[in-house]
Amino acid sequence: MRRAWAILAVPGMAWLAAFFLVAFYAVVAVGLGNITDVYDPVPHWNPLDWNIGYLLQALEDVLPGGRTWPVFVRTLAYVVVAVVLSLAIGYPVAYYVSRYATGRSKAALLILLVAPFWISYLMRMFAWTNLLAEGGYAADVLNTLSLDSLFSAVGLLDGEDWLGGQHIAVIMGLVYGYVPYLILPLYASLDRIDQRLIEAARDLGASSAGAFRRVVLPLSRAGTLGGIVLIALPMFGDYYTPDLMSGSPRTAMLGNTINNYVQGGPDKALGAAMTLLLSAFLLVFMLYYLRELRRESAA
Amino acid sequence: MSLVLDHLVKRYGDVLAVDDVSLEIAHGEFFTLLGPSGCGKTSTLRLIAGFERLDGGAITLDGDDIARRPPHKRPVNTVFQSYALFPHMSVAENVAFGLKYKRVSKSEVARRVGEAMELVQLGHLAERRPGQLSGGQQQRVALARALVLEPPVLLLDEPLGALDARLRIDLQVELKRIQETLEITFVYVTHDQDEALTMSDRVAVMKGGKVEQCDEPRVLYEEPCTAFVANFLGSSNLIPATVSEGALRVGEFTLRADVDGRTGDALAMIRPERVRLEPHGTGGENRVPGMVEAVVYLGFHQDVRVRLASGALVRCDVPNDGEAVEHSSGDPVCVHLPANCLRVLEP
Amino acid sequence: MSLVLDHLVKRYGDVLAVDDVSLEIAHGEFFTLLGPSGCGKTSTLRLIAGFERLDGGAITLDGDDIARRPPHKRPVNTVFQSYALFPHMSVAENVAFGLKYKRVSKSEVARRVGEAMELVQLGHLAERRPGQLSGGQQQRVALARALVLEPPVLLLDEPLGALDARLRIDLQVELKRIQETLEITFVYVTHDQDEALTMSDRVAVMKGGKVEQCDEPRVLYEEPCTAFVANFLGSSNLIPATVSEGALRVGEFTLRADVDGRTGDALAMIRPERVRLEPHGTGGENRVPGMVEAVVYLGFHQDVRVRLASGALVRCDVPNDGEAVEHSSGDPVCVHLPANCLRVLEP
Amino acid sequence: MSRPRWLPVITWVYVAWSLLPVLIAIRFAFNDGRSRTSGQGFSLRWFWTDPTLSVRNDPTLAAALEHSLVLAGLAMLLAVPLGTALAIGLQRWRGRGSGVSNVLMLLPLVTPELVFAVGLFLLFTSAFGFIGLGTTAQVIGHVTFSISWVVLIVRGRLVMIGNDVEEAAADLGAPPWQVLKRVLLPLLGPAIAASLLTVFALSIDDFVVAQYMASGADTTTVPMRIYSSARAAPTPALNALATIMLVLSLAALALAWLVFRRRPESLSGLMR
Amino acid sequence: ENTTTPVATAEGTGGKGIMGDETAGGPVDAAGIPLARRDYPVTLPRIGDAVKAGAPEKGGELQVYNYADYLNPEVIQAFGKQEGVSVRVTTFQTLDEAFTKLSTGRFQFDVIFTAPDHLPRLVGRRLIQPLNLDLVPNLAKEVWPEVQSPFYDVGPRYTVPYTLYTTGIGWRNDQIGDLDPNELGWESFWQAQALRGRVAVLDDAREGLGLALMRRGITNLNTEDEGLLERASEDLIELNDVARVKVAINGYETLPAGRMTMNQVWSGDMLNAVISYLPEGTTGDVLSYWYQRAGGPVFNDCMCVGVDAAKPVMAHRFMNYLLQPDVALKNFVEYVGYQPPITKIDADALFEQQVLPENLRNCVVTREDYANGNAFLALTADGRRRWDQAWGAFRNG
Ligand SMILES: Nc1ncnc2c1ncn2[C@@H]1O[C@H](COP(=O)(O)OP(=O)(O)OP(=O)(O)O)[C@@H](O)[C@H]1O
Ligand SMILES: Nc1ncnc2c1ncn2[C@@H]1O[C@H](COP(=O)(O)OP(=O)(O)OP(=O)(O)O)[C@@H](O)[C@H]1O
Ligand SMILES: NCCCCNCCCN
Ligand SMILES: [Mg+2]
Ligand SMILES: [Mg+2]
Repeated sequence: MRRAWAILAVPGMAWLAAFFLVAFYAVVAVGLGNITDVYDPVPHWNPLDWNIGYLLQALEDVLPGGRTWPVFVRTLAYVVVAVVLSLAIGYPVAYYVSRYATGRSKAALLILLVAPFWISYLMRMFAWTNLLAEGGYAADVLNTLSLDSLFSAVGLLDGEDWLGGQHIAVIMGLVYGYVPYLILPLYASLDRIDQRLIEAARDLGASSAGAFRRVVLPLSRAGTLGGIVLIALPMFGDYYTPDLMSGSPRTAMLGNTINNYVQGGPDKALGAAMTLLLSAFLLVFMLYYLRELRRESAA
Repeated sequence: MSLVLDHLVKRYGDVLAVDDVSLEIAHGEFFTLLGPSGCGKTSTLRLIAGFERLDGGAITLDGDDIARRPPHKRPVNTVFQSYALFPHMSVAENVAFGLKYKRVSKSEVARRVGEAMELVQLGHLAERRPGQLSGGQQQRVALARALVLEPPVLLLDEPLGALDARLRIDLQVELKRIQETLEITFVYVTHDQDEALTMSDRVAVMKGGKVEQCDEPRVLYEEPCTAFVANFLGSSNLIPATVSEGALRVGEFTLRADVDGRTGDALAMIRPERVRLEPHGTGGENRVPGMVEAVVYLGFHQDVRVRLASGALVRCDVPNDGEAVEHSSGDPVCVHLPANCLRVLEP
Repeated sequence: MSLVLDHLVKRYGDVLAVDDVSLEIAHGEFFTLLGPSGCGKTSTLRLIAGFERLDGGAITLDGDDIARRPPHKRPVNTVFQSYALFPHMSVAENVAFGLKYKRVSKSEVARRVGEAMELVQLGHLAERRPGQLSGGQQQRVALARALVLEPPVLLLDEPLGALDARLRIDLQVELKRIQETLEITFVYVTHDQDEALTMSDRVAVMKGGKVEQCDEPRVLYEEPCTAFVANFLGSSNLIPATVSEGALRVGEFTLRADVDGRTGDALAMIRPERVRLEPHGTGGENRVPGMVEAVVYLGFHQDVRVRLASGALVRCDVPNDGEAVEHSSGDPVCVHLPANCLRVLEP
Repeated sequence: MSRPRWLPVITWVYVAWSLLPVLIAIRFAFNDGRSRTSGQGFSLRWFWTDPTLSVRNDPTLAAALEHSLVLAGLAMLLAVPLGTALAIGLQRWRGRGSGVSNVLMLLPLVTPELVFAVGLFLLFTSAFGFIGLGTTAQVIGHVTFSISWVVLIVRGRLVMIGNDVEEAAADLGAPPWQVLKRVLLPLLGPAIAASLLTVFALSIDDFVVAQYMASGADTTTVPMRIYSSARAAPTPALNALATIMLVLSLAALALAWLVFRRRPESLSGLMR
Repeated sequence: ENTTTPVATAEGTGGKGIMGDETAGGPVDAAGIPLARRDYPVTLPRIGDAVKAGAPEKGGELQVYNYADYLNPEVIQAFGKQEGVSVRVTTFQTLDEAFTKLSTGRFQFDVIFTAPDHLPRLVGRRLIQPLNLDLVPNLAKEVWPEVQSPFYDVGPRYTVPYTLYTTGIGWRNDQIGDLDPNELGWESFWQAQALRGRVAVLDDAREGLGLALMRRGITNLNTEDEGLLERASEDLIELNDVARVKVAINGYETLPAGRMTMNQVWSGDMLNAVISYLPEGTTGDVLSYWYQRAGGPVFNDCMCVGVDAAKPVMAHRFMNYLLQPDVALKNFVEYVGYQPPITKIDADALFEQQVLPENLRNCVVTREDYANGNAFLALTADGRRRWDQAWGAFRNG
């Protein structure tokens, strides 16, 4: 009986094999393929035909001194800063909602925390750019609070124009866009921590800060890392956020480069090769997250 | 040297979880809170530990008011029902946790942790994680973690609740041994009557947030004040009766008993093991005829159920000591309810 | 008319869960599988129900080999420990579930469902969902759902395991009543010795996938074949001894007992309630002096622990019937181990 | 035990920050003027009355809305049955191949959208040219990255349900497909509802895959429309479009809530 | 395995056009089509037959592929009403993007807007179809004679001209401060430190690099010299630091809104800005425009019919409609701001009648300008690659 039911998995597995595995193989085939004289990619499906020329060029590009190296470094920096900021915002929020909020306010907060999932990312980003535009409310508020001068003073803002190709604006955009995706896994992992463990720590003499540091923080580690990976992975493939928040080449990310190659410009083979490199770079994070996910669903 | 709970009150919204509880617990006493689920045992303990804010009353320990202190500043420690071990720390780290907050040298920490683990016979498991321990072992880690701090008062919330019967009995003995060795005050919560009777110096039986009766196990068992206490501690026959003119009447039979000035409807309480089964027709005071309705073989004793003429069912424990007469369904018998074992309670 | 298990074997990977189990269960018998956690009780039941594939052996019901049929084609039904009620169906729908697969008319379905629910006294709850029932009520729905199919054999896997003590006792009586009324074969799994003793016609005690002993409750209790069985069914004193020249020696004392041709090291087994406490110095056969080490008050009896000169500790249950002498720690006493109650077992 | 004061402050400031911009954008949808950065009167111009630019009169806007909903609907229709069956199958499938399948099932969750979109794009413009770009490709894309979520949600519920009820049903005489129909699927109801909601949310949220799989005006979704307009010269009609989209998806959510109110755990799928 | 470096297989120069056209002999583009120059007209090879004249395909949707904001919605509506179709416009951001999308072969557009330098690619990849000029009578009747059969598409075989433009600088007088583009020309961008973040170049490989080439005084906008292109690329990259330059084509919205101060723009954008995008309280005279009169780009955009057009006849009618003087005028002055090459429309007069703001009179393209202007035209395969790489180096940051 059990064996027969395994058949139910067949359509889904076939679907994923055809449209996920084969699709990824298409990236390999194109990235290790060639192009025609009119810039059409010629995929090499047979591994024996693989041409690593584009891959080598992409590699050369992203290595120090290469054309894409600065973009790579910038992307890395953006993602790291955005993830740190997201944690700084998301962790306290998730912590508060999971451990302190009760009854109706907890229900309301949970609804408000999921609400962004029901508003498309692009719409949120668009709304946010409107506010940051000159004369927009957010810009006014930030300027009134003299945050612009503060950021300028520490070199994070150049001039008072938030949307004028500013690193800080892109990072703020990334944070704005991705925090909701971080908060939910964080919330889930914090919510799982048994209240009695904290009580036990207090009982044994730990102050509330001590209990947080020695019990809550270590126990939420896996959830936190999972959440970080969950937002960092898509950030590496993001191109629309910098497009909307800045539009300057100065703030372009790796996603923009790939998008330019594959959608905007002529060199799909190079784009596919860059995609391969990106995937290879992210593989470690992907595997880590998969492991956590499986561990969690096994528990 | 004692822990005094003075008119404690705790409310959760509309629920009055602890309703005017006053208790005085002596130093070195093994004191148990016993009662059915939801009667407020845990809440009382949590008030002492400081996890909940008092809605009324006072808590003093050796004369110091501790009710206003946060949990980590109270000289009491807790062993939680679920143990609440830190899953990310080894056994030794768990046990050492609280010592970080005492001004204790490193070597002293190591020594005390080692001692505490020996005390609970866990020395060989120091490096394991809690997840790799059995229930009984976890329980002992929780105990060691609290004991290592040498608190004057240890609170234990159903520490054996999650264990299976055999292990529970072993650990009862061990807990008692440790308590007596260290001369620590134990405030012990359980809903298991056997456990309460076996281990405690004194037991407070709680119901609906109030203390029904607080006394030594023997007194609670022999002289329960209420039907609730009688029923909760061991099994008991509660036979509907009336008291008139200082005598107890069950159906058409009059029994001698200490009616304690009561009149009107009452319950005649007698423990099954105090009921004597005698051959039908045996005469004498406090003898009532009846018919055996069922005999249940229970290993070392038999449970004989006798239907009286009044309709009441009396359970009678007959020891299986190889000497007693065997009874079977339908036999007419005589039930002897000795006067000194009969108690008259409110219906 | 009987269920025959013939050399059943079940492996999970490396674990040999059921190890060559052969049993013959008669029609209408209340048959119990008893044993500690992990001994293979559930696995055996699941082999009979058809949820697991046999790794060896045969199962026949009234001569038919049923081992190869899928569960829905076997004429046995199961009451699960967790009840496994369908949460999305009402009580009546749950009970009616299996009738859909029998060729039974609509009116017949209604009648039988009604009857089954009356049998378990749930008629008034027909429209409730399982989630709205108490544990005991859910248990009865599970029972009705299986009984309504009138299976020749009903399998019950710790059906009372999740209930509290008081409710469990009530339902034991009820289950037994139903089994006797309907004359169905019950194969009942439990790890609770009292339950096994109270209800069963025969009990198979299992250990590590094997049947240790299979017999009537009284025989198991009075004449256990192994120390394991003795210990698992009720408490017992297992006193290290040696057999030489047909006599049993405990320390320097020689006891009379049926040594059954055994020689060398042995265990002298005696139930605590069969041990007699006599004043120090009492003479006669099978009397051993000792010293009271502890007295535990247990409500309707006392547990007196006596240390013999041989170092062995003997537990002695003294009924609390208001007549026995009271003992206290340190008293010298004499322990009487009646020859007819002594059994000599493998160490 | 006491709680730090600043935590609720941060929390509510965050909530305001995350949602206020959207509320303000909704406000500007009702602007009388063309500005998207400050309030200018109040009118339905961008929804209804503007003869060429309003959502009603600009065919590309209304079409984007319709297309987003159609995509979400098709994705739900395909991904939920596929994912549910896959979850049940994987749950039963012990032995050879199951380990690989479990990993394959999870891979789409951790693959950056861009990588996945590039892959599908190259696939549909080469080996799978017979599928090509367009609505079909978009639906395939959305279904592919949704399946894994459905599997996660449904499997979680399966684990919760346990084997007992299935075995009970078989024990009572139900053949396998009857077990599926009468016991398993009804019990999976809340998980299926949660999956439907999740797939809907994923689909309307998606931009990259829709954009890579698109083939023209017919296949423009609301996020695509927002992206391209935002980089050209958007009018408050874009806000109006987004507002309608938001109202529709909230309505879908509310409807689901009403239907599954009694089983709040059905929404917990979203709380992964 | 093999490690071929990525090069297009066709050699850049010389050789015979693979399409076998009689004009072959000079340099060819990647598809083997000869490179048209003002002094070297090219007849594009005919791929397939033009659509037969016949009843227009009524009903359904006419699919149009165009830049955003490059067609007056009212004109579209009017056409739709008149012809009984609904017109659906898909927009692209850059012509390269448009070509990439089209080359997937899955975009079945009826009318495709493009520029002459993309024509050989579109023909070489068979993405557009030959026209039936009988269906576009306005071409002969209303359009400037010099673009009736232009050098880039003699005949014409595939295209009908749409609008004229110059490429220049648009700016806000009130925000630009001391900077004077009229004096500095293209160099203004490199002097725009004060305008950091409020400066943009066009998101178009040819225009963007062209700006940097012209800054260095180069007038051959179709140069394939690697050194020149690399320097142009570096010059642009320098702009990132100097002015935090953006890459955008929406100056027509951001300049009037005041969000940008100085953009590289197409002339029509400035008029478009005044016509459609001035916020309340701002008047057109805050805007100025400069373009390089000698050697700067002065050219036109054109329209084609997609190879898989579902409504080819209707597509012809649409193009014809846009060349109808009243329609062209309405499209021009009421929306797009790009001037159509229609004989009956006297752009200068429109300024005199104050239909258009006087200060932007230099946005008009005169016939002399057009005749003397420069243009971005198709390149060889190698050339194309060099331009793309140079642009990519800047564009990818
Ligand atoms: N945090 C809380 N909020 C609301 N009510 C509560 C809370 N904690 C306990 N209660 C209620 O207070 C009453 C007493 O609860 P308490 O936990 O003290 O019972 P208990 O005697 O420990 O029971 P158990 O044996 O089941 O643990 C119960 O009615 C319970 O429902
Ligand atoms: N599905 C399984 N996979 C692997 N091992 C199993 C499985 N089911 C049971 N076992 C092992 O088989 C042995 C017998 O298990 P079984 O469930 O029959 O015990 P049991 O007597 O019913 O115990 P309990 O009283 O705890 O229910 C145990 O060692 C158990 O760990
Ligand atoms: N807003 C649309 C602008 C279109 C300008 N076309 C210029 C083509 C340059 N090659
Ligand atoms: Mg409790
Ligand atoms: Mg079991």
